[in-house]
Amino acid sequence: MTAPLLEITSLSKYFGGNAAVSDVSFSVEKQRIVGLIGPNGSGKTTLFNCITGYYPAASGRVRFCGCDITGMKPDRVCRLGMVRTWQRVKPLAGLNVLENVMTGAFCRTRSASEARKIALHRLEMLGLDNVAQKTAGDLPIGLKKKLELARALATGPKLLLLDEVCGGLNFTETQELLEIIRGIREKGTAVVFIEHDMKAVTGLCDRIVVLKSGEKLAEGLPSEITSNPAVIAAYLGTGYSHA
Amino acid sequence: MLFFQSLISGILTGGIYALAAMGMSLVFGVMNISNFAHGDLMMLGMYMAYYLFTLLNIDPFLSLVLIMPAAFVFGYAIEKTMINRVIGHPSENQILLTVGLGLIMGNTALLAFTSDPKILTTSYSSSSFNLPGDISVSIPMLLSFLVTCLLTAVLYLFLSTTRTGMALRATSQNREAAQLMGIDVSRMSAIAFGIGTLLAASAGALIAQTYYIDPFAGHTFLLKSFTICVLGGLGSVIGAGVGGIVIGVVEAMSAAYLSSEWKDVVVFVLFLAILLLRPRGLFGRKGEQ
Amino acid sequence: MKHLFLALTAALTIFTTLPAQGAAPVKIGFINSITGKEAQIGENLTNGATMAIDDLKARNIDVEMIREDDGGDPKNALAAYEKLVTRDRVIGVVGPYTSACANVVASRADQYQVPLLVPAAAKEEITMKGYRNVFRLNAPADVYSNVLLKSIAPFRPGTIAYIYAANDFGVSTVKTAQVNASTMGLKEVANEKYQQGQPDYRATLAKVKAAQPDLVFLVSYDADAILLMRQAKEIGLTPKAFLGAGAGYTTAQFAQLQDISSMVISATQWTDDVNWPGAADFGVRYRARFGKDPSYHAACAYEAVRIMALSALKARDSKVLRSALTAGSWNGIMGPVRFASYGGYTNQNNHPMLVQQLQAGRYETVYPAQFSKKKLIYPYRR
Amino acid sequence: MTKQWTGIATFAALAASVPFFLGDNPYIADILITMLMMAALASAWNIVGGYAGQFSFGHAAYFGAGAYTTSILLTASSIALPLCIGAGILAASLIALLTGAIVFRLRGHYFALASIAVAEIVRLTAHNLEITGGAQGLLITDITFGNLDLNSKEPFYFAMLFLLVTTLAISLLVRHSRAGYFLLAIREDQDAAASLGINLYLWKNMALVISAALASVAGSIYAVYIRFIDTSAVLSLRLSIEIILTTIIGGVGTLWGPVLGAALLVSLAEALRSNLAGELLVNSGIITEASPIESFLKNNLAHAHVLVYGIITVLCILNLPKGILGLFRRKQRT
Repeated sequence: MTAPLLEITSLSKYFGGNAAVSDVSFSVEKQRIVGLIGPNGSGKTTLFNCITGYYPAASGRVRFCGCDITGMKPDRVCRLGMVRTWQRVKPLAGLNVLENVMTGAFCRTRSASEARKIALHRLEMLGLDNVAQKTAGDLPIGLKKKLELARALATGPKLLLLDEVCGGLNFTETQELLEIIRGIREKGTAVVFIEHDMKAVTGLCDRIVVLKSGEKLAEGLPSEITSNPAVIAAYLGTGYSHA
Repeated sequence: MLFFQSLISGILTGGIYALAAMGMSLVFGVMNISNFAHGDLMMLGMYMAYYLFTLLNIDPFLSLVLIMPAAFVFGYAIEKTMINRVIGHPSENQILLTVGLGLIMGNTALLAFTSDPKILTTSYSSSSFNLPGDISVSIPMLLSFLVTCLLTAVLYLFLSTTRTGMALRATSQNREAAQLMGIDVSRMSAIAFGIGTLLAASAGALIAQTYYIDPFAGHTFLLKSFTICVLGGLGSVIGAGVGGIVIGVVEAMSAAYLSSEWKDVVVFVLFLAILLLRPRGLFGRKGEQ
Repeated sequence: MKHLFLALTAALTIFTTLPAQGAAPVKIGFINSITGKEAQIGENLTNGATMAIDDLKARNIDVEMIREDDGGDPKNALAAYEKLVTRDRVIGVVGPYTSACANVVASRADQYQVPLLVPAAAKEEITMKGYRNVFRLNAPADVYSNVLLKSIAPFRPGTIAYIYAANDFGVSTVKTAQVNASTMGLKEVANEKYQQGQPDYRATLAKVKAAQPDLVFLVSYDADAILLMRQAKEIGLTPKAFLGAGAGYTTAQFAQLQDISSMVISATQWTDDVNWPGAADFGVRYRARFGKDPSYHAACAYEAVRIMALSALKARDSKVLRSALTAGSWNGIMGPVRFASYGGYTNQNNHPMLVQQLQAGRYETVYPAQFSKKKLIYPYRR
Repeated sequence: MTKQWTGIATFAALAASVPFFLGDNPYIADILITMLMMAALASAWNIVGGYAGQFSFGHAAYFGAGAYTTSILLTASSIALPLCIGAGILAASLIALLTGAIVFRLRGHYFALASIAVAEIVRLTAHNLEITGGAQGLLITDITFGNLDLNSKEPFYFAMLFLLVTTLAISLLVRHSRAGYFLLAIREDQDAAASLGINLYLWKNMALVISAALASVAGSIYAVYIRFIDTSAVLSLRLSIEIILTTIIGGVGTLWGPVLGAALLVSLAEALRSNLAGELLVNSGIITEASPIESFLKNNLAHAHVLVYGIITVLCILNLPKGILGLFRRKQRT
């Protein structure tokens, strides 16, 4: 069909001589869910940071929606339609939940009433409408994660990058959130997410990319990945049975 | 001759700057606090040296032995009672707290000692010797410089060999990790502030011999110390040492070859340039944030 | 806590609006820099003013003096003046000390028609704007350089270098000095303006030394003067004369440091060895009371407060007071005082400034001849 | 929000009626003008410091830019006063953009220190140049504007009031618009803000320029009011810090905090400066004029007023980090 939504080519990033991400390439098609897995320190979050412009990449290119966004500032990346969430949640702690989400919505509209409408809609979608007036900093972690997602969605993204959005959540919360992510995809947004919980990844993803020590170890359908001996050796062996 | 004269006096003056800045840098590293009361702490050292000399006839270099422990206790107490309450607060609140403490110290000194400048005159205050080429070297400045070098060496050894020193460095590198390793970081903060005060007061006592003493005399050194800390890398004690001398020389050279009135501007421009081009400073590890 | 703050706010609002009480005798105001960066000189003025009021009390002359602090900030000086004239209803005001503050207050004096007597601020323009209610006791900045260069002119120096603080007084004084020097045919070989409070002036001094001037003209405040001369000695800067304009070169502390201060020539508004009535006695009593030597600021404040108090006592009204000041003449520790209009000045006391030289650790008046006992020593030898 | 608009309107109406009750009382008028000025400055600072969380320690530079531009133009030419004030706004905005280009790359302590450095460069430059009057300062005489009596207090009272109300209105508009959300997001978390498509650099600079422009108007009015400026009066670090303290003590990031802070600090400073506090004690009969307490206060209170200021600062930071308004609000977060 057409060019992929996100295309990463030979991306590398070094910290003081150590390769955090090394020569990683993969792409994300429209309306797909791609899982990014790998052991701790394998460079997943660093890769996110490079894609979204928080770190300058040492080499390689990132293309999004057909344009080269390598080295572009995070805010422009977001306005182009790619938005991320944070592994360590970053709520705008002093603002209330509604204001948090409205801030995201202002990415798409100048009008405060319009932003409010979008925000309320997103809150409803994530079941946060009953805490709309609560101060974001006071929420429990589960709700903070949801808020993070609602805020990102309010920017109207074409591609959502989720960094361990289920981390710290219990089983029911996780299921609930995964359901929401599925719903997001239905509405036309592609998703890349970093996750430790392997069951979630295999159940939800169209494709999976595995990183190890900054390098791409494998890529493929969930079934291919779970049966890939290299992946099992590096990661799944413990992770899969553990989860 | 002008060049070498400026170089020598720049280096000697820079030594004092360095001592003042080292204390500030240590406090910054361990506590992540910009101490705006640092100049006022220097001022306390100046008055201590002055009164120990005029009332008890103790030579200012000897009086360091008394000033240093007193300053340490004072700094430790201030940290324990006030500053530790704002650790982890926004940096602005910390800055304003130290500004407030500075106002209190300076104006208390104003009430106690009046604003009359005091001049500490020892038998060797105006003595100097000449190097070949008619370059004059002030004897008290040279002695102060040597004491500064000695204090720097002691501080360096303390930080790199003793238990407490290493704990301080660990706290400076990563407060959370240090805490996890079982280091009492709140005690480290108090110790760091104590040592910072000790160094500030020592710098005050040393400079008192070639400078003048009034309740706000320390303020001259406040912004300079910040500049030096940034130049050397906020938190790096050795960086502050080198930075002090660099700033001393830059000042002397701009006074000699540019103009005395613009030399402060040169220093501030240098300061901004470092912030922009190399925010880590010459020796810093922390950087950016 | 809440209530405390409400109460505090209410209290503040109330007492800033409360009228002052009582119908005391005659009230005059005194605006001075008690705090702030000029506080150290301000203290001398405070002492002088206090002595003046006490001296009058001893003669059973009771004048109430209301003190105001301006902290060296023109905004505060204006507030102080307006408080004095509208709330405290003083009929005359002495002060403020700094030129900046005096400038601002002077520009309002005609509006409120309450005479202002400036005791020690040096900037020329204060009495050059034709204000009818502004009087000045001390000689303005141009006289400092004028009298210094006049005293040295007979020795025919050839070159001059300037080293001066980058403040109002320093810049004004050097500007007029440059004019005076060029009419004398002196060649300028160095011009170094410095920011105050630096610990090290050696580079600046070395530069001046390299220019080999006959005269080094200095303008500095107390502490800088000592640092500069100390470092000049180390560097070996030896011109034929050091000329110090005012402030830092006329202090007792400076005189005590003989090894660096000997032979320095300076201009001053006042000394205690001058033959003006009561000058010597003032010096003795000042030393006894405050434990230090009187500076010319103290003498200026003393005489200004004395003149203002005596005139106010007779006048009892601002308008009468203005005429009394314009018409009157006095002779006290500052010599003969008369507020006249001359050379662009209005109500300016044509105060003769003195040139003194430190000889054997003492300030000796050496110029003008009619006030002096000693001769100026030139050239300078260490 | 409507409530706050009503608040501003009520405040404006009340404050505008004060001169009619006050009658001819230049001293009180002077204090009120200072209060309005500090309130306007603190509110202007609050836009960049309180909303965007960028604690500029160099706001004196913008105040001074206004004061100097207006003074220089007024003394050197016959340009009408409003144009001079406009030029002041322009000058301050330019300095703000230049400052922003440097300091907004930095965060936290580095930002604070850099903002001081820029302001010090501005101060030293004004101190060394000829056109600014250098160390001698600038005296402005013979200014006219229409048939206003510039010797009286009213024009300045209303000018400062107008500026304050404008600043409050702009603050309120900004706060509840897209810009306000963006600034608050930047204050709370810069990385999160960027991830939501907020151009940090653009919005911080916008906040700074608005804030600087308003501060410069305060400076221009100050210059015409006092008629004398020099670097220590309008460009000092002390002024920058006073602006911040006023906001912090009142309540940073709130609409009325800066106004409350200014009312409190200005009256406190004046009461201490002029020993009104001691006088009050005498008048209320608590102590007598001859008592040692009064003579101690008389001799030392003026000395001590900066000291008291310092003590209040320390107490406030330690006990009321959210300012006095914070006391009156329900606790919003832990």
